[in-house]
Amino acid sequence: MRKIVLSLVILLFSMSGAMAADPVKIGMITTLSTKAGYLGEDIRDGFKLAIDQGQGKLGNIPVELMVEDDGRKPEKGRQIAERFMKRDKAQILTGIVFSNVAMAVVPKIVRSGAFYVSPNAGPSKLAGKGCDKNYFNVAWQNDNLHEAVGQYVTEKKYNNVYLLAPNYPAGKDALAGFKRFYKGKVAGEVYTTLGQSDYAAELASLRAAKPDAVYFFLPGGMGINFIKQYAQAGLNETTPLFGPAFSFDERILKAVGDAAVGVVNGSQWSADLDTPENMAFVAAFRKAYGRTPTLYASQGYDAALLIGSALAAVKGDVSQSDAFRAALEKADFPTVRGAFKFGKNHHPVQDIYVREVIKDEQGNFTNRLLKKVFTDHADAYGPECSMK
Amino acid sequence: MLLFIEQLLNGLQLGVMLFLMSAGLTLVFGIMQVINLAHGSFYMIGAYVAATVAARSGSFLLGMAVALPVAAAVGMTVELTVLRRLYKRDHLDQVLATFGLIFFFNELTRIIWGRQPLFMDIPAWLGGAVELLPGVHYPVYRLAIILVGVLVALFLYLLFSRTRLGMQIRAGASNREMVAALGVNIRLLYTLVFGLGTMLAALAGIMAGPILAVEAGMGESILILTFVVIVIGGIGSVRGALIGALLVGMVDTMGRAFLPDVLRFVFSPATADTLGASLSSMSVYIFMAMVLTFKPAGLFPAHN
Amino acid sequence: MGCSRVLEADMTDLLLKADGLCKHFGALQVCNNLHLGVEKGELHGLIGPNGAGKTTVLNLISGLLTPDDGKLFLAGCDISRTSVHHRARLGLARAFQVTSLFNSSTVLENLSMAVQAHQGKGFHFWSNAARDRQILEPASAVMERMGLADRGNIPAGSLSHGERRQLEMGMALATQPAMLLLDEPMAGLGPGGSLKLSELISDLKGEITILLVEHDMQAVFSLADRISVLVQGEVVATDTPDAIRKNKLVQEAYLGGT
Amino acid sequence: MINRKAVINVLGLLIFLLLPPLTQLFGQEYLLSLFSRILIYGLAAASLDLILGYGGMVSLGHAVFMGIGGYSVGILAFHSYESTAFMSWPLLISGTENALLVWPVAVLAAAFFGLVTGAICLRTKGMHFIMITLAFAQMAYYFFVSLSTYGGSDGLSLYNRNTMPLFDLGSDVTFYYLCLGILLVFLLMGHRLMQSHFGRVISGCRENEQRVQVLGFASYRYKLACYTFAAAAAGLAGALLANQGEFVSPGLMHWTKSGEIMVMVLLGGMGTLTGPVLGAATLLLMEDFLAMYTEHWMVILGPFLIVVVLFAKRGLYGLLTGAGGRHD
Repeated sequence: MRKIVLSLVILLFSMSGAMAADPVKIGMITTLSTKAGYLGEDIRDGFKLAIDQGQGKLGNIPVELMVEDDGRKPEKGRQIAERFMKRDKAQILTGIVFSNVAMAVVPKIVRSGAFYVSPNAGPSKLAGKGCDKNYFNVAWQNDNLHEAVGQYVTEKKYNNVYLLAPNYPAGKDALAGFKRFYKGKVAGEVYTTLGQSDYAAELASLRAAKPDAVYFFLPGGMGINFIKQYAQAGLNETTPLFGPAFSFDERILKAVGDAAVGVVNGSQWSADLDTPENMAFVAAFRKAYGRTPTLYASQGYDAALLIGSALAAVKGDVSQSDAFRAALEKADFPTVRGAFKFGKNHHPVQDIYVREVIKDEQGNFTNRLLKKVFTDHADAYGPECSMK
Repeated sequence: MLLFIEQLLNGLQLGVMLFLMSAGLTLVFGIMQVINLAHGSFYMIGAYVAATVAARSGSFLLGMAVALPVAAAVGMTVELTVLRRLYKRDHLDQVLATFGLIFFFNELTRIIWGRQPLFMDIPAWLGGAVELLPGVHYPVYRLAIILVGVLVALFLYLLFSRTRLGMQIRAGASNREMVAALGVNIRLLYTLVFGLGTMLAALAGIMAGPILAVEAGMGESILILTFVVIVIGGIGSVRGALIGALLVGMVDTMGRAFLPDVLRFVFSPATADTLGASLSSMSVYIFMAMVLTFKPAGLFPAHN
Repeated sequence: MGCSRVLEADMTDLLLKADGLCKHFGALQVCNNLHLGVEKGELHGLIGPNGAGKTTVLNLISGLLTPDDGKLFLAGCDISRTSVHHRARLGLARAFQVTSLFNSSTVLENLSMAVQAHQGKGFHFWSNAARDRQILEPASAVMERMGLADRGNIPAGSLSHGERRQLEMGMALATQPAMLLLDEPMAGLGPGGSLKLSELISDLKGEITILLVEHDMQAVFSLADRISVLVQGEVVATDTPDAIRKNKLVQEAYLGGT
Repeated sequence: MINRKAVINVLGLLIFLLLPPLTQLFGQEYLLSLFSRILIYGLAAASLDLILGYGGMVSLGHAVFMGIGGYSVGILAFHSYESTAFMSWPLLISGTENALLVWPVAVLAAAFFGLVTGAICLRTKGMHFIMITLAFAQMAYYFFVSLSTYGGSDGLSLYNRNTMPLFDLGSDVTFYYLCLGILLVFLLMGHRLMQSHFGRVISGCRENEQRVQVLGFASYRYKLACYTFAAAAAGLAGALLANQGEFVSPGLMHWTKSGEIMVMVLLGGMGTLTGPVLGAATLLLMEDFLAMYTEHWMVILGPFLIVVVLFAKRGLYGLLTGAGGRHD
C-alpha cells in the first residue's frame, strides 16, 4: 500500500514537473522487437545520448522522448504515429528503421502538418516524387552507399563484378545504385529470397561465374549468413567482397567475426572519422552503453542534434512551423560526419567514404576509414522532387 | 557438370538440415498427435546455448555437449508444464498454445542475450574446403553436416528397429491404448520422445549456428520449411521425413541455382532474373501443392 | 450416365447387382470376384464368419471404397465409380456398424439433416433450417417410427447405445431410400434392444429393399427372405434361409471357422 | 444462459456504438483508428470462423484473402493516380478510387482466388489442409514481394481513402461507423447462414463428413462454397484495412498474419462468430497497451495465450457468456 501511495506521489510530482517545464514532445517510432530490433535500439540510444548530454534538453530546450516499438509492421507504426500526434500532440516524429514502415507512416505524418526527421530509411519515393516540405532525411537516400562502392570498385579497375541482393524493391534499388557508378561488366545479377538463410546454391553459381569481385546487399541476418558462408566457401581468399555499411556495422561484425575482415564497404560515417565532434561522440557512446556505436547510432545522434538546432531557433515553439522548417533546412548542427547539408529535397548532401573491416588491438572487429569516395554527394532523385 | 554436382551436394546438405528438424517434429506429431509450432524455438535455443558456451570455452564440441541436454531439459519442461495438458485437446488448442510459446521464447532470448545476433564459428578442425572431385571444392563443415544427418538417420533406424524403447515408441504411434495396456509408462514415454525431438531440433540449431546468424526468431524461417517437409513426406513417418527433407532440399537448391538460367532460354535476362527469383522463392510451396494435389496424404502416409 | 433416382417404374428384377467385385489392401485380398444380387423388395441377409469381408462389401456398395475390379449396378445403372453422395442421391442409404451421428446435434436435428438431404435442400442460405416445416414434419414422423419421439431435443451424443442404433436406422430411413444397407444393427444390444430393432426391421420389410449384415443368426434367419454367405471375400451360396441352413458349404465354412 | 449471452452482445454493441463520442469526450480520438482496425480484423476473424469454427477447415492462409482485397484497392488507386490502365486487353480496366466499384472488385478477386485455391486445398484434410492453404498464401506473398511495379515488399501507399457517395470516408468517425455497420451486417448474415440448411451441412461436415456424404450431400461443394464465401468476406476486410491505413504491403499476407487471425478466432472462441471479434479486440488491445509499458511485451502475451488455452477452453467469449462455443 505504501508503495502505491509513494509511486502515486512520484507520479503527481513528475506530472506537475512536466507541466512546469512544458517540454517539447518527440515521438520515436522504431523497431525494437523482431530480428532487426538492434537497429532501432542503436538509433534510440544515439538519440538519447544527445538528450542526456544536454541534461534532458536539445538545443537548450527541454524535450520529452517517447519511444515505441513498431515491430516492423507498417500498420503498427501508423497506429503509434497517430497516438503520438493525437494523444500526445507531438509535432516532431522520428525513428523509423525500415522503408516499408516509412512508406506507410511518413505521408500521414507530414500531411497532417507534423515534422518527420528520418534517422535511417530513405526510400527513393520520398526523395523524389513523394518529397515533402516537412520530411527531412538525416541519414542517406537508400542508394547513396551503394553508389559510393560502385564508384570505388570502378576506380580500383574491377571489371567483372557479380551482384547479389534480395528480391524486393530495396534490393533492386541497391543494385541499380551500384550500377549507376560502376562502369565495368556484370558477371551475374542474382536476386535471392527475402529472409533466406542458406546461400550455398548461390555461392556455387557465383564461383562458377568467376567474377573478379562481388557486390552484395543483404541487410540484417541475411548478411551475417552470407558473409560467413562466403568465407567458409573459401571465396574471400580469391574474390574480394564489397557491400554497403549495413552489413558491416559493429554489432553485425561481432556476429560475423573473422569472416568479414578485409571487406571494403561504403558508409557516410565511421567510428574512426577524425573530427572532434565524432571523437567525443564515440567516446561518450562507449562510456554510456559499453559498446562501439554503429552508423545507426550516429544517425540517431545526428537526428537529435538537428532537431535541437531547429528547436533552439524557434525557442521550442514548434508551432512556428515555417521558422522551424527553415531552421531544419539550414542543418546548422555539429554533425559527427564532418560535413552535412540538405539538398532541396531535404535529403543529405554529404561526403561518402569506403571503410575496411579490421580487427583492432583489443581483438574487436571494427571499421577503418579507407578513402573518401564522394564529396558533397547528393542523391539521384532530387530532380524529381517538386520542392524548391 | 561440376557445378551441378556441387549443387547436388548443397541440396543434400540442406535436406539433411531439414531432416534433423523434421524427424523430431514428425515423431512428436506421430506419437503424441501434437502440432508443435514451438519446435523452431528449440532449434534457436540449441544455437544460442551452443554459441554462448563455445564463445566462452572456445570449444565447439563442449558447446554441443552443453546445448543438447539444456535444450532437451527445456523441451521436457515445456512438455510437463504445457503440452501434456493438450494431448487430448483439439489441434487448434495446441496451435494457439505453441504459438504463445514462440512469442515467449523469442522474447526471452532477447531479454537474456540482447538484440544483438551472436557469433559462432566453425571449429578449426572442420574449417576449410576439400577437393572432392577435380574442380569441386566443398566446405568441410558442410560435409560434416551431411555426416551428422546420416548418423542421426542411422541412429533413429537402429533405435526403432533394434531397441525396446524404439519399439515401444513405434507401437505407441500406432496404438496408444494397447501400449498402455502392456504396462508401459506412457507419460514417461511421451516425455522422453519429446526430449528426443527437442534434442534433434537443437542439434540442427547447433550445426546451423556457425553457418547462419544466431538470432531471436531464427527458428520460424526453418519451422515452416520443416512443416512442408513432414507434410510432403507423410505426417508421423520418419522415413517420409527423410525423403521429404531430401526432396525439399533438392527442389529449393536446384530452383535457386538453375531456374533463372533455364528461364533465360525463354525470356529476356532481366525478366528471367526477376521471374526466376520469384519462382524459386515459391518453388518449395509449389512443389508441396503439387504433391498434395496428387497424393493428398503425402508420399508415405504413416497410417492407412 | 443417365442414372436417376430409383423409382418404382424403372426397377428391374435385381435392384442391386455386384458383378465380380475385387478389393485388396496391400497383400490382403478382402474381396475376391464377388457376385451378389439383391431383388427388389426383399430383405437380403449377408452372413459370414469373422473377417469374411462383410463390412468391406458394404463399403464398396456405398462407395466409401472403390473396387479394384468388377462392376456394381443399382437398378441396372452402373455405379461402380460414382461418389458416395451420388449413390446416396440415387437412393442408397446406409446405417453404420459403429454409429455415425452428429453427436453435438439433437436427435431431431440429426434426422432433419437426413430429410434435408433427401429433399436436396443444401444450398439454401437464408431460411432457418430449424423452422422448416417441410423438413420438421417428415423428421418427426421418422422419430416417432423409431420410437424416439420423446428424445427429440437430446443431443445424439447423450443417447443410450440402443437409442443411438435406432437413430442410426432412422437417419438412413429418413432419406426415403430405395435400398437400405444395415451393418450389424443388433451388435452390442441386449435382448430387449435386439427385439425392438428386429420389430423395426420387419416393419420395414416389403417397403424398402434391405441388405442386412448381422452376426445374430437367429435374427437374420427369421427376418431374411434370402441369405448370401460370404467366405473370404467370395459369396459361396445364396438361397432361402431354410436352404442355407442345410447347405454343406455353409456348414463347413462356419464349423471350420470355429 | 441465453439472457447472459444477449446481455454480453448488447453490451458489446453499445460500447462499439458509443466509442466515437466517448473518445472525443476524453480527448483520445487516436483510439478510434485502433478500434476501426479491431472491427476490420474482427470481420476477417469472423470470416475465418465460418470455415474454421463451423466447417472444421483449419486454414493457415486466410490472410492472403485480406491481402488480395487490400491490393485490389491499392492497385486500382495506384493506376488512378498515375492515370494509367491496369489492363488494356482483353478489356480496358483503368484505375479508380470509387469505393462502390473498388470494394466489389476486392471481394470478387478474393472470392475467385478462394474458389481456385479452395478447389485444390479441399481435396486434403487435417494437417495437410493447414499446410496447403499456407503454401498458397506463401506463393501469393512472394509474388507480391517481387512485384516491383506495385512497390514489392515496401507496399503501396494511398494518398487518400476511397470515395463513396454520401459518406466521407476520410473522416475517421464516418469510417469507423461504416466498418461497424459492415461488421454487423456480416455477423447477421453469418449467423443466418449457419442456421440455414446450408449451415447445417457445413456444421455436419465438421463433425462427421463421411456421414454427410452417405446422406447424399456432395460435401466438397458445400465446403468449397463456404470457403469461397469466407474468402470474399476476408477480401472485404482487406479492402477496408487498406483504406483505414491508406497502405497495403505483402506483409498483410505473411503466414504470421494468418496465424494472428487464427489466434483471434481461438482466443475469442470458435464457432461463435462474435467470439472472434472479441478475440481481435483482445489481441490488438493487448499488443498496443503492453507495448506502451514494456518493449518485451511478447514475453507477457505468449504466456497469456497459453493460459487462455489451458483454462478457458471455449475462448474468452465462452468464458464471458458461460455458454459453450460452437453449437451447444
